[in-house]
Amino acid sequence: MNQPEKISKELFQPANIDTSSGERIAKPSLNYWQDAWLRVKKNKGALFALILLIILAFMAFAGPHMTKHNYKEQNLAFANLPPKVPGLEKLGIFDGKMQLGGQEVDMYERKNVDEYFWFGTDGLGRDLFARTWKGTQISLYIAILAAFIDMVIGVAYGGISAFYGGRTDNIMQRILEVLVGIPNIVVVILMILVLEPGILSITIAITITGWVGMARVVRGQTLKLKSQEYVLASRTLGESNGKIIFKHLIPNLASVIIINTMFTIPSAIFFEAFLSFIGLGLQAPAASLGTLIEDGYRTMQILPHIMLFPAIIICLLMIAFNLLADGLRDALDPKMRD
Amino acid sequence: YGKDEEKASNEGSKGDTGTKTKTEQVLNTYETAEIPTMNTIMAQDAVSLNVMNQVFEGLMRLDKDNKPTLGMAAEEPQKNEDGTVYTFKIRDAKWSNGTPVTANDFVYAWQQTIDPKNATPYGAYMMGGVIKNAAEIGEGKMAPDQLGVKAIDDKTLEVTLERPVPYFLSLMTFPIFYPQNQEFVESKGDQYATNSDNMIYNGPFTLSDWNGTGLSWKYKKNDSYWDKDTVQLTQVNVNVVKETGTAVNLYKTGKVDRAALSAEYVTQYENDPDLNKYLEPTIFWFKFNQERTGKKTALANKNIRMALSLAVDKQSMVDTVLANGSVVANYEVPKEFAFNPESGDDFRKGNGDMNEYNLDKAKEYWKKGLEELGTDKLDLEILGGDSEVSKNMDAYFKNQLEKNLEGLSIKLKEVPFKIRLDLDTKQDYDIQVAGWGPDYQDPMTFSDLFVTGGSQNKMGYSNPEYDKLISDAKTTLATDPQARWEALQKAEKILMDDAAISPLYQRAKAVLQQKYVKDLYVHPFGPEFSYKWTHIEK
Amino acid sequence: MEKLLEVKDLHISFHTFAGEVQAIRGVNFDLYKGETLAIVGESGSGKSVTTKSIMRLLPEQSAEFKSGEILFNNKDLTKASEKEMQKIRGKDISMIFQDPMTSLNPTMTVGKQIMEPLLKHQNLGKAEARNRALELLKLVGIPKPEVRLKQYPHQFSGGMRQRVVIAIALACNPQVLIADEPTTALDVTIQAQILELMKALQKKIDTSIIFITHDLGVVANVADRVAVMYGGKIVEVGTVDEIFYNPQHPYTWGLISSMPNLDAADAELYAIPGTPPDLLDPPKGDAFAARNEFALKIDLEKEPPMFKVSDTHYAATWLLHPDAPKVEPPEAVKVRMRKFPSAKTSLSKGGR
Amino acid sequence: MAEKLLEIKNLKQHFNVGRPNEVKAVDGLTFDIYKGETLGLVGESGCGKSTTGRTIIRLYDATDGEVLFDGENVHGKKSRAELKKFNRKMQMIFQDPYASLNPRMKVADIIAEGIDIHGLAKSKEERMKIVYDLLETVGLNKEHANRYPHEFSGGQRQRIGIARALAVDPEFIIADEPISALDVSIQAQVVNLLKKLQKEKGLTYLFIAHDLSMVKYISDRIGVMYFGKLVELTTSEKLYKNPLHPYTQSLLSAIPLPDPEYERSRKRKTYDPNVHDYKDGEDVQMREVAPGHFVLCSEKEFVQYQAQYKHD
Amino acid sequence: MTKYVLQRVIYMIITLFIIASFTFFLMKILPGSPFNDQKLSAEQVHIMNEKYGLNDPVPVQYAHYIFGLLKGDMGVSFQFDNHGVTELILERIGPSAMLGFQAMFVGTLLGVILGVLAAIYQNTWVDYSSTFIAVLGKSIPSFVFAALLQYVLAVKFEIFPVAFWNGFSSSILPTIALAMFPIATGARFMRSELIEVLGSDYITLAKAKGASSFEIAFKHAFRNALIPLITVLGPLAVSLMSGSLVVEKIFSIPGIGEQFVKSIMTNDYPIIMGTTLLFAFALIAIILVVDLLYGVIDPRIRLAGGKK
Ligand SMILES: Nc1ncnc2c1ncn2[C@@H]1O[C@H](COP(=O)(O)OP(=O)(O)OP(=O)(O)O)[C@@H](O)[C@H]1O
Ligand SMILES: Nc1ncnc2c1ncn2[C@@H]1O[C@H](COP(=O)(O)OP(=O)(O)OP(=O)(O)O)[C@@H](O)[C@H]1O
Ligand SMILES: [Mg+2]
Ligand SMILES: [Mg+2]
Repeated sequence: MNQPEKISKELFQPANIDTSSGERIAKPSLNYWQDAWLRVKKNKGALFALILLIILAFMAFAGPHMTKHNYKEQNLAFANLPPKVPGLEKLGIFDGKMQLGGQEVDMYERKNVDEYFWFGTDGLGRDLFARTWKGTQISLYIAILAAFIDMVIGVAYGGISAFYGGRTDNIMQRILEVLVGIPNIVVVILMILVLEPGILSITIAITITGWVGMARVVRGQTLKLKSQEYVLASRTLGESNGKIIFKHLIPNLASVIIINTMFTIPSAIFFEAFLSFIGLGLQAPAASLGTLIEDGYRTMQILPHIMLFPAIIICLLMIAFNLLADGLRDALDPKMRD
Repeated sequence: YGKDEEKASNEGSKGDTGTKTKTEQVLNTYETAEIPTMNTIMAQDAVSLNVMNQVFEGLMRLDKDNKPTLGMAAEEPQKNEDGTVYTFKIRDAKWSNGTPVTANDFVYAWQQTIDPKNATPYGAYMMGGVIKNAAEIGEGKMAPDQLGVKAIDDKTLEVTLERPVPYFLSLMTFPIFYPQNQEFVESKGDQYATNSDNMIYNGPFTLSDWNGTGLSWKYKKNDSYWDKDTVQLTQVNVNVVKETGTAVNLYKTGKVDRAALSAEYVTQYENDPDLNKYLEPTIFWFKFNQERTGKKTALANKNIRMALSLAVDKQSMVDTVLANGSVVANYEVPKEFAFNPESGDDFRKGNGDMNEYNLDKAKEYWKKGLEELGTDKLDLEILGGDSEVSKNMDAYFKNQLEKNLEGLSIKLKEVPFKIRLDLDTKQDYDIQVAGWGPDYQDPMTFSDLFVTGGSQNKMGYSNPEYDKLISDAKTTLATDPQARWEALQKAEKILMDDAAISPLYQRAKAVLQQKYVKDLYVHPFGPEFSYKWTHIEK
Repeated sequence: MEKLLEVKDLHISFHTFAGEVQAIRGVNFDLYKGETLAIVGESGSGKSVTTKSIMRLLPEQSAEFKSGEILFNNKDLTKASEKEMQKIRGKDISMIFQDPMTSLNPTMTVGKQIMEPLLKHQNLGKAEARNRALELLKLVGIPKPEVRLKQYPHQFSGGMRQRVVIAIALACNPQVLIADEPTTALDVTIQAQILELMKALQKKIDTSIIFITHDLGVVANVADRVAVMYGGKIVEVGTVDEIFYNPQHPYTWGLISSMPNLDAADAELYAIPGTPPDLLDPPKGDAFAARNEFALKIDLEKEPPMFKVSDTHYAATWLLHPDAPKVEPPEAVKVRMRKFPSAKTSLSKGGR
Repeated sequence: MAEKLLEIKNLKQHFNVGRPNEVKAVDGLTFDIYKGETLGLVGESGCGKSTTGRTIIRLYDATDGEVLFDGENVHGKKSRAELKKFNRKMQMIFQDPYASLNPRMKVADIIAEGIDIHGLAKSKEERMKIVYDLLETVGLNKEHANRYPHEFSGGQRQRIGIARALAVDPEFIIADEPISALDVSIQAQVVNLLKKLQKEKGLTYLFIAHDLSMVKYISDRIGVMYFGKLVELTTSEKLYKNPLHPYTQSLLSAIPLPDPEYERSRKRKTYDPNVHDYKDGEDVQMREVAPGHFVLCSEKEFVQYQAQYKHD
Repeated sequence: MTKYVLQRVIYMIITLFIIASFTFFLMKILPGSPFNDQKLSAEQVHIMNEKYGLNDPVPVQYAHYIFGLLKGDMGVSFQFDNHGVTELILERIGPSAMLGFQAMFVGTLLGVILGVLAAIYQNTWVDYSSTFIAVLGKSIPSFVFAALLQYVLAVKFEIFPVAFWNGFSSSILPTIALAMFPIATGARFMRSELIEVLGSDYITLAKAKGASSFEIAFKHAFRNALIPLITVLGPLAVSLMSGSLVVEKIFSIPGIGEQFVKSIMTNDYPIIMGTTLLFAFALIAIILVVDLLYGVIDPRIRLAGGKK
């Protein structure tokens, strides 16, 4: 095709390649998690989400101590104040003013308050900044708990049902139908009989009711996965069924589990609010984002700040969780490699 | 009737209003719940009572001053000497199907009410100890026809009482004492009163467009009503609205003429000329349970109870948490409710305020109480309702008590109403926030509650002296109004000195009502509203 | 013969988490009218990417077209708009994919899937398209086409499915048919049927075929010309006889030596040692050098250009350089070379 | 080759029994596998080759029939311990090298899975030593132990699968199309490895494949399957020299050879099951046409095949 | 096919029976009693209980109940004098079902469109906005949307009625509020499934035929991406149609959701039972329908499910 150029004859000597050493893979060896972390890091959304989550978690613990008001301290003289933030007030927002009977009124002036409440106060004059972050703590706990329950019980139930198949599956699915058929409220109200309100009750209630959806999804996916050849291979080696489920199936279900968990978390957060509503949830001065929103929505038209901040934080939390979940899903998915 | 805080919280029991253009006499209003029953013998809840008051009429009806005025009774009844036999002349009135209202209609309805086979909720409660033999019939020990009510002839009704009852006429305004046309009721059988077509009416209005469980109905002017000339409204549209916010929005858009407000909204409408606040004779208190599931509690100690009674700053609570015009209650019998039959003085004039907020004294009692109990710490539970307002108040109580009484820690238990009643029945609580509204216009409706074994006394309180005063007031002093009055006053004093309960506030209601709605009467007991006299003036 | 398709100096990269994968690193070839060009080569050498890039079917997010031209009837497809491509796909150039089990839409009747390109490109009415689909099914040898038209893919056997895929590809009488491992999943009897079918059809409508496969037996059966790919490049191209009987590139030698012989005895099979180059970081010089027992020092320095062996035969190996030492091809190759008419000349020269 | 390692008697595997879509994937197979030999199994896709393999290794419960391994019935009721023992002796290499490796496990853990299950290593060090040895046996090296399957090429992956099967020191390996998805050179790597192991360890193989030239190369005897039934079984030379069953003949005639000249002249035979023209109730069974050469045939065909047989 | 459905229906009846029994006994330990009013004396409560058969031993009550059920009689409500459970449920189910159906329809439609757009324009602003809407839809409860919509669209702009149930116009706002969740669900599931489907071989083949991205998304990919979606949407539809306590309250709609919660709060056993059975029936029926739909959507499943 082309004229051979002048090349030193030297170079036309056999190179004596040792071909047996060719079994070489150039990629650096990383373990599963290092590799996943690398991918998460490259996903801008996930990284942003992670930072956001860290900030929110930090605020959840530091926030309540950032104002001099305790989250449970009441002062009726300060009731229902709109938010007021030093600095921002000059911009015409967060200036402590609100609509009252059709007029803009500076509530701080009217009630003779010198302090600043960054998120305003509630009907008992409690500082909403402290309460909101305190509530974030609880809601984070609920989120983590729900995710955990979902992942433990739901995944195990769905996995076992699908994996054993046949009659086991049939029976377990009927049981599931019975479980979803009996209304949650009936079950939860029964719990009032035996349980004290508080975190423990919330935990138990979520444990009882929170995992059903996950079980269904995992079952569907497992039905697909269980005839994969690597599962069969493990069986021919004599692996026990339990180990197969945990070693082979569950890690490969990661993506559905992650997506589904993202749907469980907000439901759990508001389920907790519902529990509080019927008296199984949190003890009075404590709050969660769910209860704050439930309390606030009734007066949304006149005191929007009561609901606004918890709602924003829940949204931020969920956006962060979802972005992170998407990133994680990609990172944990071997198909996304190479 | 009894109050749970849900209603108590003035989240607005109901609002009403009238609207119409020109002189169109139409009122648009709402209720906060469905109508559970339109069978008067089954009446129990606020909504039914209210609806029944518009479409039926008993011997008497409440007027704008809450005095019993003539209804089906053609004239003031004849009383025998000791006031145990009343004879009523029935007026020339007709049911909406044209049949005349007779004395027998009353006999029939009353017997049905007390007949245990009907299992009416209020029959025995309201008639027992008042109408002759009612208690025994209610327990199934006597036949219903032994009830002390007789039709002398078609238009003459004779009622025999167990004992003299000073407030008997006000009882007659209560729906279980309304008449029912036996022939019509029996012809409908099971279907009677299950919807607005299966009923006949003798009140100022007829009910229409009600399917038995629906969220809306109408009242239409009843042309066969004896006093139809007084009735000006041609129609009242009623819907069920359960959310305060929705009611306010409806009011703002002119869809209802009246809306009850909760605290936050009251602040918002403070300067609105449409805002009305009025006091109700409904009181809320702490009940101190002295014997929880068979065991004496720390609350059996009077000093502890007293300390708890004095340690809550009720004024701030009323001003800010409720903010609807409710007033601090330092008494058991509400003000502006019962008046001395002789002098006309308010019941409150005698006893005045008792057990007022006093932090120093509270601390003193507390110290003493703890010493007596031999401890420096106390854990107590407050049982409350699960509504928004009651939760807010509970949080306030907890904060106040814990802050003001050292060593006290309060746990809140907020459960649905039915569960609370269950715990109340089982006496399974420490402190309960409970309320009571009157069933008839007499202090007895409150005083009776706390006798040993009394209906609200599921808290192990028993004071023989108190019991004696109440029983005397019912029996020996029944014909001596002044002595009876004094006995009741004394009883209240004892109750408060014992700190058996700790009254918190007397509830008021804040409502927005259109200016053009005139003469809509609100009653403190029994049915809440009367639309008979209402008219629209635009 | 008329050149239908020219691929010139094609470079394509994929952007992945791990970095840039230089999948295609300068591919050149021509396709003439009516011929069958077979592409063989190691897994991952870029066969599929090359053909997909002709159809512009590479994933948009990750694939980057770096340079080069793809001239189809003298029109540069790399610069065509998506709309223009949609007109070309299925009509002028169509493709048969490797796996008949997965390349049919499981939720659409076979008839609809065949009719789709007809409705799209040929402006046929529904009824006409149906008739044409029937015709096509008959053409690819599916009995009872009227019934089959209404069935779903899962009701077809693997061989029948692959025929359906072929029918789809042929629907609009394309000028170029790209078949990417169309028979790998099938057993030999069905494979043979399909190969025969393709050849028959090619005769009928004078299509040019690009045929990708691992199976050199199949290549021998169908191909007019063969291109051998390694590490994102074409390393040897020639007529089927030239490649089978006079291969020049050491990689081609390796491939040929690896095959068992139906008559051969128990001797160990030859296997090319080592692993394919990492396209994330392609080696300097000849990509095959590290596995090449005949490698020269220059292989580690400089990429070999295409040396001409004959008018139709080119190979990219420094062994063809006049200065290169003479090497003995492996035994299996030598056996073949003896069958080649001009074998002696090329062997004795040991390059050009 | 006298000693029987595996006896398969009238093995049947039907799916969806009793439902309208019942599939008789394997329908009455009878054959033996001798110690140290390689038995090839070929046939149309979907004829039940994989199912046969999977049923033998008890991935499916046989609908009917017996599988005797060293004289012991594989499908009988078994305790966990017995099953484990059995699992050590018989292993499988799967068709798709990628699908058969858990993408989320390291190679070391994949290979060591069997070692862990059967407690073949006393310490961590020993476990890793076995893994390294195995990697070396299959031609990989230590460094590979720490990687994930996706980092390997197809041939390397298949070798990992082989190492996994070898980890428990089996006597018998079922190789289900271990090379179909690979390119020629990698196919050669894998086949060489299997042969080497057989020599070194005296392994016995059941080798399932499409590619007849490879099958011929590796197998001592070959069985040809058609629609769940074995139609012909004999040594590989005899099969190629003397294909008797028309399906076998059509199969052999379809093999493309890497020789353009030969390909241009090749004539292919097609198989039409109707040629047999079996009557109802006719006794169709495996008959030994020549010593060690079994063909599925009727009495009539038997005579005919015997006549056809070219003795050397 | 018929045999399969028949078999499933039998399972369904058994499951319903178990649910009925379970709920029945659970209710017996539910705290509170329908008649524990403070005004009622013990005797009075006893009389009331007698009237409704609540004094019988629990097994007898159970037998009565099951016997009644077999005759199609679910008993009478304790809250509404003389109103049969069936009658009450029939009156209340209408609005809830209508809202649920509309919300489901609108929500799924919008959700699916959002999901499809997000999948086609993956990792562009379209995708991100769709994700944002989805996250919003699932992290903010419907009652907040309800209150907000009422305030803005009904009070401020007076476009829609504030409340009450007068046919279609009054159903718009609650429908939108309820639709947010199905929108989120539809968008998320559609997107992730579609992305997976879009990567499959037959999509590449469709592209190779010259189909445009929208043709591909809707003609080829859509149906294949539907299975996981209907798996989650089935039960979601039931939960929507069974009514939302708060949304019904906010818009004063005579629905069953609010009624159900009230029944539980007032220990109205017959209604609790009736409603539970109805919901359970709907749910199990939907699961069955979804299973059958699998076969319609994906013809392969008909085979695998063993029905033909
Ligand atoms: N979507 C993609 N993203 C990243 N890399 C890719 C992608 N598609 C292909 N590659 C890489 O491009 C190279 C060439 O792939 P290609 O599919 O063309 O190989 P092939 O020759 O067809 O192999 P096979 O014979 O196995 O089909 C491989 O290294 C592969 O990993
Ligand atoms: N689990 C199963 N349920 C129902 N049918 C099955 C199942 N597994 C396999 N089959 C059917 O059994 C028959 C034999 O399948 P098998 O996988 O054994 O074929 P094969 O000979 O290995 O084919 P290939 O060469 O394509 O791998 C096929 O018709 C297949 O559809
Ligand atoms: Mg390829
Ligand atoms: Mg197979």
